[in-house]
Amino acid sequence: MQVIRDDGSLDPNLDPGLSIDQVVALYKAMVRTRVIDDRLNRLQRQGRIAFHVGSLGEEAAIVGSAAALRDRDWIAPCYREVGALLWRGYPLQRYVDHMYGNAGDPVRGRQMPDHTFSREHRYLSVSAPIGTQIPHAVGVAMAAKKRGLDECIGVFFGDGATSSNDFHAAMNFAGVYRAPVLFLCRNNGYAISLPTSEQTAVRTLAEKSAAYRIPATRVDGNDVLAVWKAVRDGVDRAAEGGGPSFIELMTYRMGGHSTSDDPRVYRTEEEVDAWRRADPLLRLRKHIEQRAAWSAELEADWQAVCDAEVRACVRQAESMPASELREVFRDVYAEQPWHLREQEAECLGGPRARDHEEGSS
Amino acid sequence: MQVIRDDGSLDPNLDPGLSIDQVVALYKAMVRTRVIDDRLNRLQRQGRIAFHVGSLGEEAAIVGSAAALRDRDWIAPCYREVGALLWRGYPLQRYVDHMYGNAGDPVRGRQMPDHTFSREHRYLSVSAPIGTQIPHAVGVAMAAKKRGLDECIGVFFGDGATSSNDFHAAMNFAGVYRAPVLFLCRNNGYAISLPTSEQTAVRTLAEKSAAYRIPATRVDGNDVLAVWKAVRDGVDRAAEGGGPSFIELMTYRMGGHSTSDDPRVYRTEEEVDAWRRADPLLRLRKHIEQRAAWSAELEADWQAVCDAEVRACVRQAESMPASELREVFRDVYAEQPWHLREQEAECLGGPRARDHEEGSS
Amino acid sequence: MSEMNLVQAIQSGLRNAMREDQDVVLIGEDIGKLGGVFRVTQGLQEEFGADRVLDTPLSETGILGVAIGMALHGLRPVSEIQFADFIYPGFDQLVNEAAKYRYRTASELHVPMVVRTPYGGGIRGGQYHSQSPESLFIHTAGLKVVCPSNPHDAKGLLIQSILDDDPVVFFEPKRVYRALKMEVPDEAYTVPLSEAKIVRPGEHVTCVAWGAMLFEALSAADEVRKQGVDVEVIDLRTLWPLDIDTVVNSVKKTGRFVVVHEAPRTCGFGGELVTLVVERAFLHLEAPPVRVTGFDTPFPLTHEREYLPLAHRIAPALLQTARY
Amino acid sequence: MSEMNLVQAIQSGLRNAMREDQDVVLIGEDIGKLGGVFRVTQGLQEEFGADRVLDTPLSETGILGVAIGMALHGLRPVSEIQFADFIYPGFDQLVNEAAKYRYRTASELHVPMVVRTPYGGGIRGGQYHSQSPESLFIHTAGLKVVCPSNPHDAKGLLIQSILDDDPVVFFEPKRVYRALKMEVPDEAYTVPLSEAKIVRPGEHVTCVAWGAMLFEALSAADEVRKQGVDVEVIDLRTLWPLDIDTVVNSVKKTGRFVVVHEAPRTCGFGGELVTLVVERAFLHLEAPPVRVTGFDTPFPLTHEREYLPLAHRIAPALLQTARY
Ligand SMILES: Cc1ncc(C[n+]2csc(CCOP(=O)(O)OP(=O)(O)O)c2C)c(N)n1
Ligand SMILES: Cc1ncc(C[n+]2csc(CCOP(=O)(O)OP(=O)(O)O)c2C)c(N)n1
Ligand SMILES: [Mg+2]
Ligand SMILES: [Mg+2]
Repeated sequence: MQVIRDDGSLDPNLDPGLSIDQVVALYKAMVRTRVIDDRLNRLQRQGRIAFHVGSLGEEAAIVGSAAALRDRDWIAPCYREVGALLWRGYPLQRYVDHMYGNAGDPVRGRQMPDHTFSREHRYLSVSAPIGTQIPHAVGVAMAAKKRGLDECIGVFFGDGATSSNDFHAAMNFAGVYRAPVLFLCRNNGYAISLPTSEQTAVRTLAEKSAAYRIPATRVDGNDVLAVWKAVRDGVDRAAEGGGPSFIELMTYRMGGHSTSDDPRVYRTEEEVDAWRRADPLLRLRKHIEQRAAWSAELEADWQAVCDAEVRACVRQAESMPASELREVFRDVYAEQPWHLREQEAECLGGPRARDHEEGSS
Repeated sequence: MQVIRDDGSLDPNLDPGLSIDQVVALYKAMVRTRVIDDRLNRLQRQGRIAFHVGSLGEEAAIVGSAAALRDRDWIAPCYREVGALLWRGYPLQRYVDHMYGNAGDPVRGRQMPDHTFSREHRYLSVSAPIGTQIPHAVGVAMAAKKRGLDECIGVFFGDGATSSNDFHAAMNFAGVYRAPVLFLCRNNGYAISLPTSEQTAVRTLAEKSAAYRIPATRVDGNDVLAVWKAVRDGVDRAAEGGGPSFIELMTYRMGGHSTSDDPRVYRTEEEVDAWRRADPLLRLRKHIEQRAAWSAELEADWQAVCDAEVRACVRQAESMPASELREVFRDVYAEQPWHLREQEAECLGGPRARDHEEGSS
Repeated sequence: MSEMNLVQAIQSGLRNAMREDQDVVLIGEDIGKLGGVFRVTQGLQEEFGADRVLDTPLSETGILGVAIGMALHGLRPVSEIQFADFIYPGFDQLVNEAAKYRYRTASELHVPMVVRTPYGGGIRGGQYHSQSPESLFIHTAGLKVVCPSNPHDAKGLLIQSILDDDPVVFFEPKRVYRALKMEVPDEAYTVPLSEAKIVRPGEHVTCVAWGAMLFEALSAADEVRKQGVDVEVIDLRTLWPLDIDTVVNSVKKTGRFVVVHEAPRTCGFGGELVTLVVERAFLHLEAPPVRVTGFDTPFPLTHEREYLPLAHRIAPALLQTARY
Repeated sequence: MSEMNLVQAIQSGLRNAMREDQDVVLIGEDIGKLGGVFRVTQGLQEEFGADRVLDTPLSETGILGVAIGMALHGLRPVSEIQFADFIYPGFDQLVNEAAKYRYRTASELHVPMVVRTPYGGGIRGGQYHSQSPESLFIHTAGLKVVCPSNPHDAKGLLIQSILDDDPVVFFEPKRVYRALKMEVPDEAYTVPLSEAKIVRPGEHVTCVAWGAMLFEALSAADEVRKQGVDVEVIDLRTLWPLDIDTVVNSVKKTGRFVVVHEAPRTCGFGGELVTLVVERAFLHLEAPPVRVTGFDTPFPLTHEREYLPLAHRIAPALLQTARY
């Protein structure tokens, strides 16, 4: 499914009818996501943060999905979806503090960068093990249903995750219990180095959905309006008691898997170039420029605003102290048991580690 | 797919063309399987063996599959397929000894009854955890392919197993690597108490196969010729390098899940009665009687032969001593390490347990 | 008060908890119409409906993963894993997700769930219906591990576990399920977690056990009493977080320590307990602590009563320790 | 001989094994074109082809379950699990299947496979790229567990593990991957399993470590030497089956025992080692054994160097033990 045609116009049969303000808001959120991403990649290269896993090229899939969900709906992220969290109003400063693991980090320096969560924004916790959030999402949906709440949940995962145990269990449970859940599969072409064509023998991931009797849609994931429409259709179906939907968002991971990856080892420049032309930002910009709602000047202004914002956050994050050592020993249980009390005392009262060359033994 | 019509005649378009001798041999194997099954159920009720998991009603699915595989092909059993192992010539005495866990038990009293295996008969090991044999089968198939051997493997599993992690992983790997494996799904209507209709939202398990781009056939699993044909087609496809096949064998577990189960709690007598009329033995018998290759007299004789055979095996099994205590400590590793040597000495040199009422603490 | 065996007491605890809090839901294989293969949940689906007693597809990954999601959104799921031996297909969800959710969200999100599972040998279950994998979960920071030995404790500990805000793995000694009856209150009550119980005071040797092995320890204690050895038997009840004081104080008094468990010896919980005792009561020890445990093999069948650390193996260990 | 770091030595071992035996195949995520996220298998798919170096779908269940099947039919698969933290989705295949296949078929069928996996902290990996789950596998009868500390041992132990007829879990200290170079033979050689190595003889305290922590133990030993404490440092190399004699004889000589590991303390391998030492050398012990370990929390990030049992925590433990 594609709504924004290559020439920037909309397919009138599929146009979901968003106001131009709404569309521009989507565009601005996508640009903001990318500017933040860029900055974080730079900071990582400069050694100022340890790691970043970005969403270059996948902004439409992420922001479009988030926008089509209602405020009361939940999001279960994989790890590239901070754009969805920011769309919901999560403070950028908090995110950047998290990237630094400083005293402002909501997870108190306990997790790697990009492991966000926010109860307030109904956004579950990023977890590194692939696929594990998918059954959680089904459980959240089943709880909402059991409690009679008109809520659903959108769960993000990649093409690689379709091979996980958790995907299979979650899809099957969702089918059986008709859970109000949207399976948002970002098919970005790769699971680290493995192309989707070697991940599974089926040609489209949407075909997997039939094994669980869950209706599937396959959309151009670089077309934010197509994404919006497919997701909103899924929300409507869930709200009407129609149960789960599977949405394959066809997109492309334009960057490396993360800052630790070098994609040149396993794919060609030509391939990446081809996808650069399908950049979701370019497509949407063409459209809003056609509608005279955007211009080069507005673009430059907005980029500058976003850049200034993230730079300010970085400045503040870098001025903050590190998270406190005692946080290592907290939040393992609701109440700290004796052995962790003892270990905390042992550690805090003991000598501190020497500084060392990173990576040397 | 059905080959033997309800009136006992064959559908000429689907008849796989087995000789009447071959068909009678199938029938005799199915009857033998059932006679053995009956006897073991009785022995369990009498407290002479601890447990049995039978195949009442599923004999055609099991024996028909085994017969369609070639001798050099492997079988990966679930736990109801001793009929397949016996078809391959596994000595009945060995099986009965295993049921008693006596000194003749090939697994030396280490496993529950019905946990058979035989390298000689290319029959992998029964394992209680559901689904685990499915990836093993794919691995065996991939090894055969890598080694250039013209072999495939048939792996049995139930409807319940389609929900397991292992099913999903195994199907996906088989699809990707085009492994010469036949997925033999005995859809016998239940996973212990859960009906297939609640196991998954899809109407037929064959639909699951599409998620992995594996061709599927759905056959009447109570029709031994239909089973034979579907499996042989799969063997041919594998031999021609066509990769995996999925075969849904539609059948019914006429007895309890095992001797520990009471199916009356979760299903009606009417349902069971309806399936009794579809008994695979009755259907095949009608056919071979029509072809004048079988009669009431032959039936009585054969039943008597089988019954005498199993009774003799039981007599011998009951005269054998228990497996030896030291066997507890062997075969954990290829060579016994020091700690097991010590533990074996500790146990053998220590006091023996008192006898007790079974189940009391 | 009614006479209840372990199955009935656990069922009674589930029923009380479900009546008091509609957010308590049960999820597992065959727990609906069948009432579970051990009949622990018999009648509960009838009473509370299929949206509170979920008979699931055959997937421990699903049971545990979905339960986590339910717990994240206000329910208090109690999962049943049919046998502890079958927990491994869902192991990742338990040790990487349930156990770490609170830590990785600084308590903003957490997972109040209970995983009930029958464990242990003595019912001729062989290697896949007899395992005692408690040490794997004790090793996992963020999980609590409970193992009652009798109906009264089981009900109270189960209700407390359901009230607890952290994930609890609740091991039920299947060998005791129908072996023992006692008076149990019909109404709800709790037994606190992390409180061990001295079930038999004694002066000469401290013997720690839990679950089904408690009765073996008691019977061995009876036996050696005749030979003048007075054993203090402690029922741990909660394995982790441990009631360290009760154990260590007892050893300080007796100077001798024996621990009994069904799981294989190596890296079992026994080694941890011995080490904790050595770390905290070294100068009080008059004999090396002794482990009486399952052997380091898969769980066998025919000779399971020789494999298990039953009274016939505990008694000599108690004597040996006492006479060291 | 060439100068090799740990990555290169392991790669060299794999290459030798694959050249000598065509039944050796590799199976894992991203191990083909990419050569693994740590580049251990770099170039191997090119040399040996895609049917011997299998870049798999994202499924540890598949990697381990399929490897078992391959091993059952004549191959010698070496699986790579990208990080030890991700082994749990395939845990069931490893502990219920690979570990028990020989036992449950009385050796008629068996599973010669190696599971390579990077483990441990110190690379800013947080709770899912830093775990050290060795004790779970040591607890599982039927598995062997190996953990080299340096390039030379790693290559020899890996080749020996591939030759071994039992399933071996081979933990690679990722913190050491590129931290250390040494001369390693280019040709194949073996280092026997279950033989520990006394890397530094000493008289006063026995200190046991493995993997990355070995170097921390050595550096702590250097440090306390200045204060007159002479530490014997043992590199276990194979964790299970243990070289019990080397450990116990050393403790009988020194009378003092310190064990170091990254994994959380409770039910870690340290407690097992302490208990074995107490069981076998009780009367030789002049001080309570000491564990210097990771804490009982999920692995943290920012403060990982305080969490890890580095030299700054080992040295005081050595002194304390020596001066007890
Ligand atoms: C269970 C597990 N196995 C392996 C990994 C290592 N790993 C991290 S990301 C990744 C690829 C994920 O690919 P996909 O699901 O397509 O998501 P994408 O990164 O493309 O968004 C892998 C293999 C992991 N995190 N978890
Ligand atoms: C992983 C796992 N979970 C649960 C069980 C308990 N169990 C034994 S058999 C069974 C049902 C299997 O049903 P199905 O796959 O349809 O096979 P069938 O018995 O019908 O032949 C269950 C749940 C098990 N053996 N393994
Ligand atoms: Mg991807
Ligand atoms: Mg079934």
